[in-house]
Amino acid sequence: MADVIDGQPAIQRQITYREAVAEGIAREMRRDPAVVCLGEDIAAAGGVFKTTVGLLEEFGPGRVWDTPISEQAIVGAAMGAAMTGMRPVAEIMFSDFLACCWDYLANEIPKVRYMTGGQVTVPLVVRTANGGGLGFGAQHSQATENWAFTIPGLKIAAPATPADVIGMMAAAIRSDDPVVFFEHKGLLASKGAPPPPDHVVELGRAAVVREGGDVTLVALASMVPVALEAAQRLDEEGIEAEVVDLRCLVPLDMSTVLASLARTSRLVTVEENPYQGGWGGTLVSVVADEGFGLLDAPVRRVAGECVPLPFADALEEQVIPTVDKVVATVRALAAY
Amino acid sequence: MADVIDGQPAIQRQITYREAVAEGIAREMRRDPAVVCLGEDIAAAGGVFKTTVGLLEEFGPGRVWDTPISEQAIVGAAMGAAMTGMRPVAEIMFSDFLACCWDYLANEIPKVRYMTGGQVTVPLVVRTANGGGLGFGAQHSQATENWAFTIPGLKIAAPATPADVIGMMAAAIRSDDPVVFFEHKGLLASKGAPPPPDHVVELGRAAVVREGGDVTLVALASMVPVALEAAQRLDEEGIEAEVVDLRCLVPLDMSTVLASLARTSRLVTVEENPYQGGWGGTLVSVVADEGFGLLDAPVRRVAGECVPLPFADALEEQVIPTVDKVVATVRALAAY
Amino acid sequence: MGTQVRDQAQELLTLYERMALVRRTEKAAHDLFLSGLVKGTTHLAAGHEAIAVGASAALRADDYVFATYRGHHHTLARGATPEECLAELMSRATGLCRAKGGSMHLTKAATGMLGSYAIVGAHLPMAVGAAWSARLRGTGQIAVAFFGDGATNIGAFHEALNLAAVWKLPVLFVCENNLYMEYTPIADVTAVARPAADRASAYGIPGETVDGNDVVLVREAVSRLAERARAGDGPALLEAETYRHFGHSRADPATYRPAEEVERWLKHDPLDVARGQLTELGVPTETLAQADERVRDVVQKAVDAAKAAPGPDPREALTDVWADGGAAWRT
Amino acid sequence: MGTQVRDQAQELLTLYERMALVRRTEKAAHDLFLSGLVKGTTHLAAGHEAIAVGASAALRADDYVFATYRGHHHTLARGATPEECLAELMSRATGLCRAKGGSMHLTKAATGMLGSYAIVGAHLPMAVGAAWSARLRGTGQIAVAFFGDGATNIGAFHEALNLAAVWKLPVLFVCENNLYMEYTPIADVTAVARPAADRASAYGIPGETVDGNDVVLVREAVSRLAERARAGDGPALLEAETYRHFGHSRADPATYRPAEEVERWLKHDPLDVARGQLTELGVPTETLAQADERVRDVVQKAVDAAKAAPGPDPREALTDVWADGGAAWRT
Ligand SMILES: Cc1ncc(C[n+]2csc(CCOP(=O)(O)OP(=O)(O)O)c2C)c(N)n1
Ligand SMILES: Cc1ncc(C[n+]2csc(CCOP(=O)(O)OP(=O)(O)O)c2C)c(N)n1
Ligand SMILES: [Mg+2]
Ligand SMILES: [Mg+2]
Repeated sequence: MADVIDGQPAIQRQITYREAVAEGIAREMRRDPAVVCLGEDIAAAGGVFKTTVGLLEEFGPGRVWDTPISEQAIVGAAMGAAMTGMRPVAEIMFSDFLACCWDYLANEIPKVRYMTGGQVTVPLVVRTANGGGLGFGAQHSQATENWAFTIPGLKIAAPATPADVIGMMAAAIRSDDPVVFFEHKGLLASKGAPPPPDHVVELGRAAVVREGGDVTLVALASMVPVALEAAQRLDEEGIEAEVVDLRCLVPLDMSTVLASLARTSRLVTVEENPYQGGWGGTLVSVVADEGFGLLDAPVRRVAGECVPLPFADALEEQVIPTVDKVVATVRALAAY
Repeated sequence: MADVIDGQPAIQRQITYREAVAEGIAREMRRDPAVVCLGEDIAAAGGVFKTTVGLLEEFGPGRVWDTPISEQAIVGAAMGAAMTGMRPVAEIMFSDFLACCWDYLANEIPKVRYMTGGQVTVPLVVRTANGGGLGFGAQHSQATENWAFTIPGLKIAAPATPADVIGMMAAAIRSDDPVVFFEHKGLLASKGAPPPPDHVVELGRAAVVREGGDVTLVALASMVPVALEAAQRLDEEGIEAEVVDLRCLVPLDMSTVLASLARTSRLVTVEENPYQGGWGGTLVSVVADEGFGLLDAPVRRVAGECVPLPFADALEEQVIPTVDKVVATVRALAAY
Repeated sequence: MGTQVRDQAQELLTLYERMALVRRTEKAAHDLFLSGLVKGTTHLAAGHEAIAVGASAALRADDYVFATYRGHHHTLARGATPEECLAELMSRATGLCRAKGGSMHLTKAATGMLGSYAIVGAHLPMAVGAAWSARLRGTGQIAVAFFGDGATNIGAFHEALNLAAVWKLPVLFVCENNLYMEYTPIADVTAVARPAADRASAYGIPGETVDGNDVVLVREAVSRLAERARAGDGPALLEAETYRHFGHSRADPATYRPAEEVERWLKHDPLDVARGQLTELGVPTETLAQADERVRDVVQKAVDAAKAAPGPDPREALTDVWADGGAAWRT
Repeated sequence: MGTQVRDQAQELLTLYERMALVRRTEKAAHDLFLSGLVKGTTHLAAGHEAIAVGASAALRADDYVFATYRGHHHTLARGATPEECLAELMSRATGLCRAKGGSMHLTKAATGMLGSYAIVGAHLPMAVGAAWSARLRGTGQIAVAFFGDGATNIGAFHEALNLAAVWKLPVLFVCENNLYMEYTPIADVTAVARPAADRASAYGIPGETVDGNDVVLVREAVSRLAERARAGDGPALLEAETYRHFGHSRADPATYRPAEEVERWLKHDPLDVARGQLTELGVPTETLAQADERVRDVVQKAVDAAKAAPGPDPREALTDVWADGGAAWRT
């Protein structure tokens, strides 16, 4: 897997988001023998999204384990292993299936350290393929970061680029806290520059991925390219949008958001998830409190419609935010 | 159970929230033979919170069913029954345990109507004991309405008074949509006037439970009495707080909130749940958009701390909002 | 040919034709997928037809059926037309689910096909609930849940079987054991040899196995267990051995399966088995050819009609959440 | 008295004294609850002592134990002191979990008691994971999950057992079958007579039953199965029959249990059984009385110390979420 990056001048090479996942895990497995992987079809098959290709070959069956279809056992066993000296990386194939082991993510993993008065730590990563736009229908298309966001005690990572996948995977696996790591299905084929060796992106640091003085767009994962494209189009209309890639929901980098807002005075969130219960609500509520004085206009959230994800393309694009919707929203706001 | 209310002048009688639950279910079971109950220890034992006392006696074992400890089977079976002509009322003993059957609440029940193009309906109620303040620790104390709030397709009811329990239970059981019905453990012993026969409180109508012109407090379930007591104390300081009991998260009655805000220009939410991912965020984000022009001051959320619930009283009261915290927050805001 | 044999042959011919219809419809779906007209994903059941058709023949019209994402065969076996299925796969307004469900969620509630569910194991408790409902309403209906070998290792399986057994409900659990979950052999991740049947004793219910590629045997087994359930003797577990002809989904070439194994199973094609039985019953080849011809015709017309049908009105995205038809979550 | 008998008597006396310590500590907890000094809830294990003490005696000091909300006995059996347990129940800063856990979450990680979990069945997969970890690290440790009869009907039980069996992990599943879930007889909601042992065949692992009120038998059974697991022969299921002396929790008077049943089981008190065995081994009554006296003394001192200990610093509410000791979720 190393050769994905090594051996050629980095500048010429591009790596896919998909490859970055496997590379990110492999780098940590090379570093630390306590890192082990488990999940359905991840070993011999390399994962149904091909995000674990090469791991079995490089690290062997003692470190890469195929499991039954038993989401509770997968995440529960990862927890037990994490409490006893390992650093498991568990895959839940689609993020929708987090619901099948929700007790572990809601009640066990994030609480055991606190409720034992700090006696144990749970250094594990639950990786999962997230998000829609691929016509997979209601039960395989959700952006479910918000489920985890309702639960104190989980770190939540959702990278938007291959370099961030690798850097945030490193941080997640090295973290002594549990991390839910959302890999966006819609980004798997996207490409980017590979990061240097030992690239680590600290969890909880948002990135200003485009600067602009008129309005702040805050986005996550697949909505980052949507926001960037919208910013590009708005630029042509003379509206300068600053784009913040949150990268993580927990820790939530409100400093970066508020600092951007101090420059722009206008805020729009771009969220794939449904409006109701979405992370944008929490973010906006912090802004409406601590950043109230900075605001020159209403805050808008371009978020998913509050419906399940439909199958047909023509319907799905009504539900998930598009560049058009973001542009229209910002345009209206700029005129406020 | 009927005699809880009948036979004496209603004005003299008080009914507990706990009794109201059983009474609310019983009224609907009398009306409609399709209503059946299932859950752990609900029949012979009358429920561990005594919220189903008398149902087995009145309606017999054909309509009140004790189940194994199988949350998935309970809610999954309720779904199958609801799809085929029944109106099941399933109990999940503590709302924390919704995590054990989360797939049904996140992926199955709220989506099946949509994803079949409207071919089926799922008229069921999942009732559950919710909330903290009783020293039950991290896994038995959560206010989990927000978990459900991240999922389009569920109606969410959380009554604050015995009369609302009965009226909203009627609406929930009669609803052709799935309803998650949160009964607050901390309110079970509270008392109120019993409502008249056939009392129905439409889901999605908030109640202005106290009027005032200086600030709007929006609260839910156990936070309603907290907000009311805070309003009382603020009154003594000359601050007039209006208190809105949301009653439901879905449908969310933004009209009532915005109308109140139009009178007061200041908003504070009072939420038992953690700040991160709380319903107040979504509510505030609507206000920061549609009600921006109404606001004279920052919006504040008095919400739970972002930690698991601790066991000791002295710690738990640091985590769950108190009257003191609400008063202090409003006082500071009034001075803005 | 005696009357009995003639009746037998006639019945079997009907089953054969239905299996052929399933096969042909799925073939069309596959072709349409490859030509870009079916989006998302498909999980073809080619090879599993005898289970759906045999079971369906053993059920009453008002019985309930619950299936998985691999559910084309069950939907068709319960009377959905190829046209409405293909239209759904092709995102047409005329699809079974008005283009909101797709391949993984084919549903025809009007004929008791209460849905295809894409979370492994989730529908087993639902089937238990439908059986409970049938009992409560005293209708004599039963419910059947079809699921894969992989589903036997998930918690919902266990909870559903125990509850069904405790309440002695009229529900059948039919496992389509095709030897693989997605890409992993079921034997690698299951503690017992028969993932379904070897679990029956844990619930005190009958656990049987049957050749899932023999439509006659499947029909017999399901008939017997259905009768038992209808008589109030409770649930049962039936493990039908079968094999999928295609990969797990979409373009999966299924290279993880040994060539010898594939070959052996392809030789035991449920359509061939039925053809052999029909020939033995004296049905002439041309009768079979006529059946095949009818099927070809129906499916071709279905493809054409589905192709010609309009896509969904975009406003449909915001309907069907609530029973009132709408999707409003706030005032 | 021969040496062997003397050793045997000495060992059993140690087990007896530990059981007596558990009993007495719980009695104190109950009294403190009634006098308002213990808040929240308690689930007393009185009656279950032989399972915890017998199993613990069969384990290595570095083995892992996972228990339920009914976990006082396991915590004490793994070496927690009555003082730190009672202090936790009484919300003291000196409690095992610094007053953050309470009765349902007693944990002493330092002695391998990795926690008491209050969601039924949730800890079984964790124990599987700890066993997996032991195997990966090559330490020869095993993990034991203790759980109730009611837990055998939840999905996590099934998933844990299957995974443990497939991976042949060194983990024991010990069911404390006390005949009831909360208030409902386990027989009313379980498809088989032995809720745990009758499920073993579904995972191809040994399933045994033992008199859970006989500390010697429990120790023997766990020793044997632990050795097997340590030798690489995989998991096993042990169903220990027992009975709780109190109600399910707090002030539950347990009126749902037939008087005759209660009486029969109270006569089969694990402490009495051990006393009888000790007497048969020739241990004089006064030796037992001395043991009881020591226990009374330890527990009295523990109660006094816990009462005298300070409550938690309120700022502790916002520590211990993250490994860095803090609770910050945002910048
Ligand atoms: C709970 C859950 N986990 C994982 C998946 C992903 N997945 C879809 S199909 C499948 C394999 C199922 O195997 P089996 O039950 O044997 O059915 P088959 O596909 O062979 O018909 C898996 C793992 C899922 N849909 N749901
Ligand atoms: C998933 C879940 N469902 C329900 C409960 C509520 N509950 C707590 S203890 C209990 C009974 C458990 O019975 P059993 O497993 O036999 O253990 P025992 O209490 O008898 O020791 C129940 C239903 C829970 N804690 N977790
Ligand atoms: Mg299979
Ligand atoms: Mg029990």
